[in-house]
Parts: sequence; structure tokens; C-alpha cells
Amino acid sequence: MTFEMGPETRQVEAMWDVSTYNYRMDGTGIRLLTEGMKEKKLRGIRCGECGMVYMPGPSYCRKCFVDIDEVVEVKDTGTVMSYCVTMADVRGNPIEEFRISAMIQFDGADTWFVGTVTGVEWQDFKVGMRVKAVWVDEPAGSLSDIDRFEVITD
Amino acid sequence: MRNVAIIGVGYTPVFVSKRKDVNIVEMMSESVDAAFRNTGLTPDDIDAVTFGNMQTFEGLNLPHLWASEHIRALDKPVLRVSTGGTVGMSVLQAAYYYVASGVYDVVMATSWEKQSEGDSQVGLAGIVLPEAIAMVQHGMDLFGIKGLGFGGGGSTGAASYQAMSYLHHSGASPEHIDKMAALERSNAVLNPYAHLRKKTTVEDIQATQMVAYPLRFGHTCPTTDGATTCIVASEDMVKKLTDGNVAWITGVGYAASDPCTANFLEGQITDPAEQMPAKIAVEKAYKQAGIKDPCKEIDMCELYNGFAHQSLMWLEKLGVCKEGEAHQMLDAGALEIDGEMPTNASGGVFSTNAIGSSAMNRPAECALQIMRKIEGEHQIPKKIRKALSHGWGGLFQYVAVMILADEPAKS
Amino acid sequence: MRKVAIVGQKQINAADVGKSRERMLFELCRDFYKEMGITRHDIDTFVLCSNDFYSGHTISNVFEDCPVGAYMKDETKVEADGVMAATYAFIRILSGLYDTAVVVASSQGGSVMRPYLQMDYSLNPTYDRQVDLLNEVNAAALQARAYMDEFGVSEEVLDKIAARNLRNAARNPYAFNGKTDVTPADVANSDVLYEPIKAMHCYPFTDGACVLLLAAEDRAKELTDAPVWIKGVGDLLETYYPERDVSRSKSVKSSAERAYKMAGISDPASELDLVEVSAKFSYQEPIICEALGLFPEGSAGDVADRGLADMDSAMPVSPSGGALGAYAFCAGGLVRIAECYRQLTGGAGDTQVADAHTALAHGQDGLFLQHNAVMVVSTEEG
Amino acid sequence: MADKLERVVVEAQVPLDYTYNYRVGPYIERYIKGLGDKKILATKCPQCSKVAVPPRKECGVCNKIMDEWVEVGPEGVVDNYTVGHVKIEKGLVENLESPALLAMITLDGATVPLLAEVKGMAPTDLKKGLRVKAVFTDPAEDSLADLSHFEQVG
Repeated sequence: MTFEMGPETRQVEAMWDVSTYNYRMDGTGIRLLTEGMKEKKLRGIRCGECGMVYMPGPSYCRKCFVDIDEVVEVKDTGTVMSYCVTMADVRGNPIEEFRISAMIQFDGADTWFVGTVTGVEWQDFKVGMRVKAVWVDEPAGSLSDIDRFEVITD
Repeated sequence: MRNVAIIGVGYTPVFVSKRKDVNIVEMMSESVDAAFRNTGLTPDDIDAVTFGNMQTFEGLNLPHLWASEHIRALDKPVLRVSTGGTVGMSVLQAAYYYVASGVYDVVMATSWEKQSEGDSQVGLAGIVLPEAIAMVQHGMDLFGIKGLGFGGGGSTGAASYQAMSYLHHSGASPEHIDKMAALERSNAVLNPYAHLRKKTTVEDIQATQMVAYPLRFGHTCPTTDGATTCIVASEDMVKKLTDGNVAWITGVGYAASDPCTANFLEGQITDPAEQMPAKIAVEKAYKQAGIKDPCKEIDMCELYNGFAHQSLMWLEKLGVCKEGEAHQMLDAGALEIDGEMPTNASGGVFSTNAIGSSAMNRPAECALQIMRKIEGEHQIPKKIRKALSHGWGGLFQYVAVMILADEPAKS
Repeated sequence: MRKVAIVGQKQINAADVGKSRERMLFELCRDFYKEMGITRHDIDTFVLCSNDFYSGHTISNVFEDCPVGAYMKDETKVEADGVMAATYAFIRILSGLYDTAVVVASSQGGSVMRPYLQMDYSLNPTYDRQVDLLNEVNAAALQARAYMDEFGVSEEVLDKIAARNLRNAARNPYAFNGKTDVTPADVANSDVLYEPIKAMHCYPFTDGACVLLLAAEDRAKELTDAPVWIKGVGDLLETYYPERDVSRSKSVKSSAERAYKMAGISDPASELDLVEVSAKFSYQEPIICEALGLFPEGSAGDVADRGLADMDSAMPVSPSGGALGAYAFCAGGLVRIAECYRQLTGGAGDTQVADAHTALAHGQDGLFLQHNAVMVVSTEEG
Repeated sequence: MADKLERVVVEAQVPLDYTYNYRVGPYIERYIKGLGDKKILATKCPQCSKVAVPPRKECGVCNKIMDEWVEVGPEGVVDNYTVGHVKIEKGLVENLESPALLAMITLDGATVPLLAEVKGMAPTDLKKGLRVKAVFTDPAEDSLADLSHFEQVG
């Protein structure tokens, strides 16, 4: 290739100011979930047609295209669908303590959530393992009311 | 339905991390002018233009307005399509429909990205930031250390869940990802339009930092400045304007699923390695192209692989081999340029990622391979009759496919 | 070439819909499919029309696919005016690969984003955004002045055009900015922004969404007794730079010529029964209509005085109230087509034009009417 | 648990503005350097003789590269104008204390008008055909702001 880039030209700045947006989102499912977490309960929404349980949920079923509003309880145990082990920070520098983040399908739900798993060596962690939520002592109705997950060993 | 062919391709002279010498529209004009040079056409031959990029990556709303004369689209019909990572192919598919419909005869499709003008991480985060903020309002730890919701690993993290699920279901090992990465980086060395062009061994890949196991830094794509233009024409115009050495578009497909990752508020229902839309889209394209046994009939693939494990995954999801066989093909050397199923001979998105044009470079490379007009050393030695190109995007939810062939589909 | 028809429409426009866009789109499409007697599985391809800057999200359609029913379906997104999206959906059906298509356009310019700011982002970032002089309203002022100076049209004419549109909008349940009995004097007394543009000359900030169902001939006849056929389309992009004569619109003229040729229309003024145009500022209406060949160049004063564009005239212009009644960007142009559909199927209620068979819808993007698109629709299958 | 679910809208603001750094390219680069010497540079189409200011590369009408550089102005004629009673800041309309004059000016030797501010005259005096002269920032700042505004000639 004989192409040579021309001389460097100056840079000028411009903004995209996203602080000017008043974003609005469907909060039905997340409100239901976090309200329940005050009582250490996980709640999802079930589609009356296909039976799919969303947690948190949209207010309609993606597949059946109908409104959904049947509240169901979801267990705080689940199965690992996939996971990753964080070994570097956002800038790519290695970190001391590796962290396992797992995609967990909760028992009684068809959706998955990501959570941190502790108490297991990362080399021993596998897809398909069973995990259980470890709750904080005084839940406040927040997604952080579940502190972490641990592997169910029995 | 009319037969439609890609009659020529134009790239910017280089795909690099920073084009400091030109502004956005000047860069776009380079690929457009290259397409005219390569086809011998002039802007007067073009009936309509389709156009696309990821506009928040450059912070520029409706950039086709500013670009009109720079991309030789002045006083022409112009359609702006924008679909995320798939946009390059969405733009080319739009050009295909324009001609197939009979409304236009010769259409130019152009796509680009000048990622150095913005921050790609910001551009990507911009997909879900409001949703993430809403989740933080509900107690989600944005650093993913505690609680329910957000995972580790940043943008590589989301892909690493997909990689792990893929490895689990396919039986491939992390070393296969290293091997695929080294193969594609080595292919890129041969391609003058590739961005990362450094001879790379499996050991080189394995020496890079593990970011989010199973993905290393060496498994991720670069950010690139570049633009690509394709000119498509109807069968009549192929006869009139060319020597007949063109690549026919014989099948197209596109499908959307739900956002498979970071869909915080709506509930995530899909395993990101499942990729049902790939099966839906490709099935339609194969049917249109009259392909019954893709494993045998497809001669080469250009797949959209932002991360190295994806080439293997897509081969299976797109039916080019059976589930779980891609890594065996890799081990057998079938995916190399002179192998049975050359895959990403160009080096793939994994070596060159000007996002807007990434999904157009795939069919463009297939077309050039079919026409045997590859510049550089990555021309596949065997004759290519049918090629599969693929684009991927959104929140892991969009799949676009296009099948190219050395002769038009029989009606 | 196949025949393609519009077989249904639904729209929502408000200053503030009070809903998330997901919910706004879902409710609109849920009710629409029910009314049409179809499910989402009856739709072959979905053409969305929205914009990353208007929604404030990178890849704005990521969260819009599921609410419109496109889960595991063929889908794409046009980032331009809704008329462009409808044109693309029409072309997709013409290709023979699809028999039915849904077009859904939306934006929340009333409650979520600031329309004038988003238009600033469309300016050349290496010059216009740096010198920071141009915006959507002063661009409108400059173009309005150019038209007025070229043809000797007075400011009062712009007031009359605005008043007519606002009165029309008051009779349209889908427009929210209508003003019954508003007079040109009321418009003249509204705040001056950039001379000669006054507040009541401008489109209202709008939350809105519009959905159309398109179908190829056989499917169209199964789906409705009253299909509205798409007869012609055309669009054109002009130069961004201020070197063109903005007192006329070359791109509207050329777009219309393409569409008329396709539709077999030789005398638009007599063959069209009404037009719905996206005049975001009142001065744009005569420029557009003159380029469409409906009125002589520079005749805005005469048209206003003689009521030639009124709802009961021979050439009603935007009986819905047009963009001054509601204009939700991407949805803005699609609503124009939807309004033509309502007219041609006799469902336009208090805005109904008598004996309407053939109509034209217009959409635009950019400053100074840079990018225009038109679609000609008719009840005559032909 | 089968209560009808309340549909919840959550609102969020994202307190960020994203910064972009645009390369101006060789044409605007040379234009800015010219302004520093109090010269307004333009490019000319070899075919239709269009003289574009600010300069640019492509003539879309002729599909030619505009590679001839010419100096235009500093005087020119008002082609079109508007008197602004408001300004628009971040998309919001704000009233101005005193009106701002904005004009499209065709500089001597140019064929494409330039949008610029006009200062130092009464709004009612601003007319089509008025001759105006460029005022440069002194000392130059090496930016587009070096062409400060225009004033009436004489």
C-alpha cells in the first residue's frame, strides 16, 4: 500500500448532553421486585397465556404480546447458566482478588439475573451449579438486599 | 423479484485507529470515490443511496444531511438506516430491496465509523445508561460487586458470559478461542484493509491479560476509523455496466430477539449464546438462495466477531457445521484460508472494527472473493461459488445474513 | 410490479403521553393489531422509525422491538422521517420477499427530549456547531424571509396559514395543539422569536407514535374492504450548504415528480383530492405546496385570501392541522400518511374532506427543507 | 397475590455530557490559519466556478474536487437576515434583552453565503443589499472565532 495519511489537523470539541433528557421507563417489574425484597422475597410476573415468569418484568409478554399482571413468588435459589471471572479492572490492569459473576436462572423464573458468587475457587466453578442467595440482615427494599450468592453443596 | 448483484466495493485506503488528517465527510468520500474508481461508474449512474453508521459514536444526528455532496448523494434519494452493529449489512440489504423491488436499478450503499472522534465505551454504555441509572435507583451496585443486577467485566464481561455458555454447550476449550484469535490476526496480516496487522501466534494471544475469564484482552476487537461502499445493480444493469464478473445476492435474512444482556428493567429471558435470531435469519436466507445443505454448499464465511469465540459460535448457529463441531474444524485446519471452510480470511471484525462498516465489510469481502478481486494476499485459492456473510448487533439481539454467489439464483 | 396497500393506521399524539416509550408503543400496537384482527405473527417485517438522539439511547430500537411485537421477527430501523420508513416498507413488500409490513414511528419530543437541541446535533460539527449561530428556528426565519422577499409575500400570510392549521387541528382528535376560532391576529400577537417567525408559527413539542399496516394485494383484500393503495413514492436529499435557493424546494419538486410519474399523475392540482404536508413552520406550507405543483409559485397570499387550501376547498392542505397540530418528529411524517388513509377511507370525522380518492403525504428532515419525501396514495386500485 | 399490578413509570436523569473531538480536516484547518492572518479563504470548483466559504472539498453538482484556493471578502453584501429576539440554549428558548442580528453574507469573490452575526447597528437598519465588512479578533486566537462578526461599511 502506498497510501500515506496527510498532515494531522486540529481537533475541535462538541458535546452530546444527555443530562437534558427526562428518561422514562417501565418500572412495574422492578418496583414489584424491590418491594418484595424488603421481606426477603423475590417476586416476578407471570404471563397468563404462555406461563413465562419474568423477574423483573415488562408489563407485557414479549412472546404472547398481551398485558401481564399475575404476581408470582420466585425462589432465591437458582442454576448457573453461565459466568465470567473478572481478572482485570476497567482499564485492563490485573486485579488481586478474582471475582465470579454468574448468570443465574432463579427457580420459578424464566429470566436470569447476574450476581456475585463467593466461597468457591474460580477454577472449581462450573455452568450448571446450584447457588443460593445470601441476604443482608436488614433488607431495605433494594437490589443490594441480596449481598451475594453461595454454591449449594449438598 | 429481480436479481441483484454487488458490482463493486470501495474501502477507505486504510482502516486505522485514528484518521487525524481528514474530517468525517472527507473520510467517507474516500470510500465512495474508491467504489466509483473500482467500477468505472460515475455518480450520475447512481439512482439512490443508502447510508448508515452508529450516530452516537460520533455525536452527530442525521449525518447524511451534512454528507450529501461529499458522498456524491446530492439531489438523490437517500435512505438512512441505523440498527447498531448490524447497520452495515442493514444498509446493504436496503440497497438490495431497493433494486429487487424494481424501483431503482443502481444503488450505492455506504457505511462508516470514525471511532476516534468519540469514546466507544461511552457510545456503547449509551445503549443502557438510563436503564442502569433506574436500576441504581433501586439499589443495584453499578460496580457489580454486590447484590443483584449488574455483572462484572464491562463490555467484555457481557461477551464473556456468552463465551462461557458457548464453551459449555459446544465442548470447546478456552484454548480454541486463543487459536481462533491467532488464526484471524494472522489472516489480517495479509489484508491491506485490516487494522491490526501483526503476525500473531497462539502464544502471543495467551500472553495477553485475562480480562473476564474466559476472555482475554487478545480476544477483543479494536476500534477503527474507516468507511466502506458497495454498489449494487439489477441484472439488466449488470449486463450494461460490467463485464459480468459480479457477486449475486441470492439470499437475505434478518431477525431480532429481545436484548439478551443488560436488559435490566424488562427481565432477560435469553441465553446470549443461544442466538435464535441467527437460526431464523439464516434459514430464511438459505431458503431464498435455494441452499439445502449449507455444510456442503457454502464455500466460505465472513462472520461478525467482535470477540474471538464468536467465529466458532456463529459457524454452528448459522448451520455451516453441526453444533459442537466448529472447534474440531478449527483443529483440522478447515477454517484457514486454504482450508475447506475459510472463515474470516479478511481477519474479521476482530481485526478491524469501524463499527458502522463492520457488517458491510463482511458481504463486501465475500463479493471480492467471488470476483477474485481481493487486494492483498488473502484471496482464497479455491473457486468460491457460494459465500455466507453475517452481521450482529444491538444488545446481542440482532442478526443479519446475506448469501452471495457467483451466479444469480434460478427463479 | 406488485400492488401494495395501506390497510390500517393508529396514532397517538400529546404534549405528554405520561408513559414510557415501551408502554406507549406496546399499547398502541396491542390495540392496533386487535382492531386489525391480526396477531404479531401475521406481520412479515417490522420497519421501525426512531432516532438515537431523539430517544437519548444509542441504538434506539433496542428496546422498541419487543413492544411492537418484533420479538424473533424480521426487523429494521430507519433513522429519518416516517415517510421514508413507510417508503422502505413499501419497497420491501414490492421486492416480493414480504407480504405484510408494519411501520412504527415514534418520538417523545414533548416529555423526554428537547427538539431544538436535537436539531443542533445534526449540524456540521467542524464548523456550524463550533461557530454556534445556526439553530432550527433562525434557519426557519431565514428561509421564511427568502420566500417572502422572492415573491412579495407579507407576514400576515404566514399568520393566516398558521391560524387555518390550528383551527383544523382543533377538529382532529389526534392533534392536541388545535385552537378553535383562533384568528390570524392571535397568531400575529404571539411572541416573536426570530423575525418573521412567531411562536404560533412553530410546531408544538410532541410525544407521539404512529403505526401503519401495509400489505400486498391479496393480503390487503383479506385484511380490509377499503385498502388505500400506495401509488407512488419519491424522496430527495439536497445540499446541506446555504448555496441553494431556499425560496423554492427543488427536492420537494423532484420527489413529487418521481411519485407522480410512478402514480401516473400528470396534473396533480386536479388529480389530488387533498395533501397532508409536514410544514413544521407555517411558511413551509406554501413552499412545499408550490413545489408539489398545487399552486403557482409565490401565490401564498392569494391562496390564503381566497381560502384555496381550506378544508372545503378544491385542494385541502393538511385538513388534520398538519405539523402545527402535533409533530412527534419520526412519527410526524408517518402521521401525514395515516391522515391521508383516514381521509380516503372516510374515517376522518370532523376533518373529513368530501369525495376524497387520491392524496399525497409529505415528510421532511433537516434545516431549510433539506431532505423531503412524498407518498401518493389512492383508493383506486388501477 | 393476584392483585392487579399498578403500571409504574420510573424517571431517570443521566448527569453526563459526552465529549466528542472532531478532526476538522485540511480545508477548515487552512481556513482557520487564514483567519489568523485576517484573510478569508475559500475553495473554487474548477467546473462551475462555485466559490465556497468556509472551504470544502467536494462540489456535489459537478462531482469535482474544489482544489483551487482563493481569498474572498473581507467585505460583502447582506443576502438575507433575521433579527433574533430570543436565543436558544441547550434547546430552550430564552428571551434576549436586546435583539441579535444574524445575516447571510455573500463575501466579495464568493458565491456561497456565510452565516454571521452583525453588530453595531440598529435592527431596523439591517436590510438586504447592505454592504458589511468582517471584523477579526485581535489578537488572533487561532480558532474559528477569529472571524468575530460583521459591521456596516462606512
